[in-house]
Amino acid sequence: MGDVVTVVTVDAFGAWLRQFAATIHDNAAMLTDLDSAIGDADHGSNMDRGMKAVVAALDATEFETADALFKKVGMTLVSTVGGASGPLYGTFFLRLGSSLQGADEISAPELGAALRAGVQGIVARGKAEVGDKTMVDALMPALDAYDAAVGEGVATALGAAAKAAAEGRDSTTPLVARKGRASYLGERSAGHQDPGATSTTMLLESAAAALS
Amino acid sequence: MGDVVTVVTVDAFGAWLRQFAATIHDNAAMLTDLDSAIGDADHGSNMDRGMKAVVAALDATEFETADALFKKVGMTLVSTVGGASGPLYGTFFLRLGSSLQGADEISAPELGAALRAGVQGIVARGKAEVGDKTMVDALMPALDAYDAAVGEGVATALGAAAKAAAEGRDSTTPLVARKGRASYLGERSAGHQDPGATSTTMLLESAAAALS
Amino acid sequence: MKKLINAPADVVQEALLGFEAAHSDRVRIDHDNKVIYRKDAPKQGKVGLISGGGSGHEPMHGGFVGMGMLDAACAGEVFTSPVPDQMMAATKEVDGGAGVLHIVKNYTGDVMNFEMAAEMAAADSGIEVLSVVTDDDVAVQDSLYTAGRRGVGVTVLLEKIVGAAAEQGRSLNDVADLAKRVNDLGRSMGMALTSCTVPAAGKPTFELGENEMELGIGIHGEPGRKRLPLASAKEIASMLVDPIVGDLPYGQGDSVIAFVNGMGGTPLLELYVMYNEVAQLLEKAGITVARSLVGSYITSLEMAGCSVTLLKADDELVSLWDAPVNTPGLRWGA
Amino acid sequence: MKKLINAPADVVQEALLGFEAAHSDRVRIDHDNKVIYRKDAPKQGKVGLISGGGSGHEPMHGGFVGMGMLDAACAGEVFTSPVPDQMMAATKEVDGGAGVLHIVKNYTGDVMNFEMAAEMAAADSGIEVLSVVTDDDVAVQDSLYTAGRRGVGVTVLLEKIVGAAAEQGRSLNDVADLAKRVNDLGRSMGMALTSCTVPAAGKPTFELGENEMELGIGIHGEPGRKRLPLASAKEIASMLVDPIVGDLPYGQGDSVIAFVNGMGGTPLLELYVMYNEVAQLLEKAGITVARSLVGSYITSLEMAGCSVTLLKADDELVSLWDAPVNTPGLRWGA
Ligand SMILES: Nc1ncnc2c1ncn2[C@@H]1O[C@H](COP(=O)(O)OP(=O)(O)O)[C@@H](O)[C@H]1O
Ligand SMILES: Nc1ncnc2c1ncn2[C@@H]1O[C@H](COP(=O)(O)OP(=O)(O)O)[C@@H](O)[C@H]1O
Ligand SMILES: [Mg+2]
Ligand SMILES: [Mg+2]
Ligand SMILES: [Mg+2]
Ligand SMILES: [Mg+2]
Repeated sequence: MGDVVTVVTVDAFGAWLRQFAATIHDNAAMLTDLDSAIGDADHGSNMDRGMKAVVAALDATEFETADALFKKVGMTLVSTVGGASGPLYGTFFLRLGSSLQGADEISAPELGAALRAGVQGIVARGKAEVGDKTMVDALMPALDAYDAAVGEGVATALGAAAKAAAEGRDSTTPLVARKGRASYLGERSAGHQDPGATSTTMLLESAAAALS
Repeated sequence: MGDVVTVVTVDAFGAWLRQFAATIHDNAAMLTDLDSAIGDADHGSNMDRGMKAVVAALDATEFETADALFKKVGMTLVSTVGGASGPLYGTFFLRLGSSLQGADEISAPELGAALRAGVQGIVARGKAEVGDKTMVDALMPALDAYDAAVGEGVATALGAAAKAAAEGRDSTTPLVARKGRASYLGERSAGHQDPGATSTTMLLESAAAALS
Repeated sequence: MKKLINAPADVVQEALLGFEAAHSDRVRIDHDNKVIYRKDAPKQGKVGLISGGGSGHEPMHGGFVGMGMLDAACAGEVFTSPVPDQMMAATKEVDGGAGVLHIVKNYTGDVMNFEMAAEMAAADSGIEVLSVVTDDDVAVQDSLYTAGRRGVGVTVLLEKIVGAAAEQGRSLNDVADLAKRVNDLGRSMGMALTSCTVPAAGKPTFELGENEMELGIGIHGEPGRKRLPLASAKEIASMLVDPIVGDLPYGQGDSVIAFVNGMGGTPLLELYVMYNEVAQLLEKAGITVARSLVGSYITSLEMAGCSVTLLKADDELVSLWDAPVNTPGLRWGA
Repeated sequence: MKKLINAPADVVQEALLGFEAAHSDRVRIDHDNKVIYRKDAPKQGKVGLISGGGSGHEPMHGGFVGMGMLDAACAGEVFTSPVPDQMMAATKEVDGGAGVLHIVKNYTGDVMNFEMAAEMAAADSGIEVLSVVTDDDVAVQDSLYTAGRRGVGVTVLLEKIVGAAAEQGRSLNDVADLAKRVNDLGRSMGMALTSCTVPAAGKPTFELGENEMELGIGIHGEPGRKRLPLASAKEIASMLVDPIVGDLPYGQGDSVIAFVNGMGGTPLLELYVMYNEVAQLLEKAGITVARSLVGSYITSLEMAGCSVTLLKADDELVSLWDAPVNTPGLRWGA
């Protein structure tokens, strides 16, 4: 058994983002396929373009604080992704950064609070509720699962969050979309997994893998 | 054995044209297919539109002389077909008419001379020679075969003409086109039967069938 | 994928280079920000008009930059809304002291990115920015709980009409009110005979059988509300016009600007066949066509299909429609 | 067959009805003869300009009827040249006492039908008729023993330029000489990514694999000179520009009107990508682009693909190009 990880460093966050970027790149075609069915066939290329820019930013700068790191990530995504996912992912990271302001080693509860702030940013921007068939369907349950396991350390809490996100992602399949582009399909949106919920699940899975 | 037909009446010419119209109609798709390979996919519909108009003209008027009949047919084709085949078929019938001016019962040699005048009209208008992969490749040998058999009466002469036309039509397949739309294909025109030679063969086959 | 392109990732950038080469008499381009500017922007004292959206809808929006229409258009990746940095840059560049109007099509991505840009512009520069969101697509049910209707064909007519008003020197509030009025008076509906292929995706967004069509599509190659058996131009015209006319509603005695739009892969010959049907339906309904527009102006890459837009038009709107315009995509009187 | 049409046999007639409904401010149509007239034809003292050809090439020719361009366009069936009766009727109708010029694309059918019309007009009415035959397609080898080169993209540029000259009141001989000069100075070449479907035929004229293209096509959906593996926009631009430049030839210091034309199913986005490549090739060759035209102006139904036309242009030609024109298909300065 590994150690219980209790604090996360800026470097570890960098590793998380690189891992997420790699996962997105490997799954870009799959994400775009999901978006073809109920959207406009660009979610994979949008996220891939954005995360490539994030990796370039990581390569170019040494970040001293989590705050500075996540603000840069958020701004980079806002500036390069576009579409719905650009402002949503961008806001998530900007809020994550604000929430971690000042801290350099982040505890499990601090990380939990930061993730919640990030997701609240997404909700404030996109006004989606659980059940609307969006990334919020993966993110909300993930927050709750994280909080329930927060006492067991970052690794366990993120593992629980990733598992809950995956379940939330799967739960989008039967839903009729009420937000985003899929809502234009009405009843025809049912039976397809939401691309944004799929990529946010990867975000949490990358975190669980990189921050343990 | 039937009688040797030695004279042709205006009514018989009408029957020829109706038979040709029916054959064209039944083979319109095939003619258009041939024109798809080396042209612009309209020879069948062009000829069908024209011959329908000819039949309508035949239905509307009682023609006293072959002259009047063929002039009307020629003008109708010129006015309704368009493309290359409109002026060519139109000229053919206009010249046929002029050549038969005054006559009401037409002998085998008179018909042969008229057909030759018609084909000369096509050559004058289109400037194609035998071997250019056009309707002229079917028509020229047909005239010669007709003349060779003219002593045996109209039916036999037309039968020989139709047979020669079919051979001429088949001879177009290996040729590289030098006239008409197929010439734009250069070497790629070889290996395809010419649509105009195919429809003119039907013209002579209809004549052989209707005028016997 | 059969397209006249080089690498899929370079399509937008290269198309902008080509656009600039072809139209440098009327536009200039900031290639870093992918913004097309009217050559003489900013016009002092004139409200600046900015629009933008994903690429793949050409001539919209870049083709509508010029005298009497837009001051700037921000080009996103194919079918992906542009990012706030682009609208920010454009807002600063076109402001001639009279404020800037953002013309935004109602898609979640477009709305959020323009919103962020407006927030940033307000914080950053103090330029007065108002926004109008177009949402004219009757294929989508409007509701407080959903993303609402899409912005489609009316956007083209709005950019022309509002562009003329801005050119006359009207105030930002006036121009924004007019824009909302135009949006409220317009309705659209579209259909597709084929899907289209996003260059980066490399294959058609959806598959459609040889005897099928999609009704109620948008402009991003997405499937529509319903898949139906292929129908005649006459039937399709009814399927598009009836829901539009019933929605606003339009009726006996109304006067409209009628717009039959091609989706990108449909030739003009067919659009005129469609317009013939649409004109007959309107005549039967007692609706007068004051002006018409037939052509491919708001497209979905190479999708085959069409949309119909009707805009209820009083004398003011018609005279603004008739005012001179000089853009690569729409030009008259100049 | 996926098309926005009713019965295939009615396509041309219905499209003309739609065209008339959309453009009755500028044109009128003789539906019996399928001739589109400039609304104010005949113009006394002006040479009458007539063109025509098969339908399926829209906006050519009907879309080019109006002030500064054609006086009449005769519409044939799809891809089938019109018949002499149409040109006869048009010739009589547009003659304003200064004679009539027939603008004919070099296809056997078009040439023969226009020839018959000119013969009939001479015999019948004594109207002075001259003809110019366009034959600018370098894909086809010119020879005394063949049908010669096809008339393609130059026809559009010629109708604009010669239309401006006629509008200035030049004589029939002058206008005809100018037309011949324009034809002699222009060259074109085209390619297709897909075939097209003639409505009456109901299926694609030729089959093309997913990784193939046709080089050296005309505008009637016919296959080209060569079938090649799919290539990039950059490579395709060279395949089109090099034979054109080598043929006339065009060289260092020459000034041209450059025209990148879509075949009907290719969206504007791709045409701008192509124009970017073409502009770069011309720059490398030291050829200056005096004016450009990018869009689908001479089409082959819904075929995807493009053609490039270059016209060597001196000051006179450029100023005639710039002169006002007001047609449904091309409009500026009016
Ligand atoms: N209002 C919203 N709130 C939260 N998430 C949303 C909202 N609208 C869309 N999304 C998410 O964005 C995803 C689509 O992203 P993307 O394809 O990149 O953008 P676009 O829809 O603009 O093409 C959807 O799958 C969904 O999860
Ligand atoms: N110059 C010519 N002389 C004789 N026949 C010709 C000539 N040009 C074309 N044709 C004939 O016309 C036929 C094509 O007719 P059609 O398809 O109706 O006209 P188009 O080529 O104008 O579409 C060819 O198959 C050929 O036989
Ligand atoms: Mg998307
Ligand atoms: Mg043909
Ligand atoms: Mg998108
Ligand atoms: Mg033809």
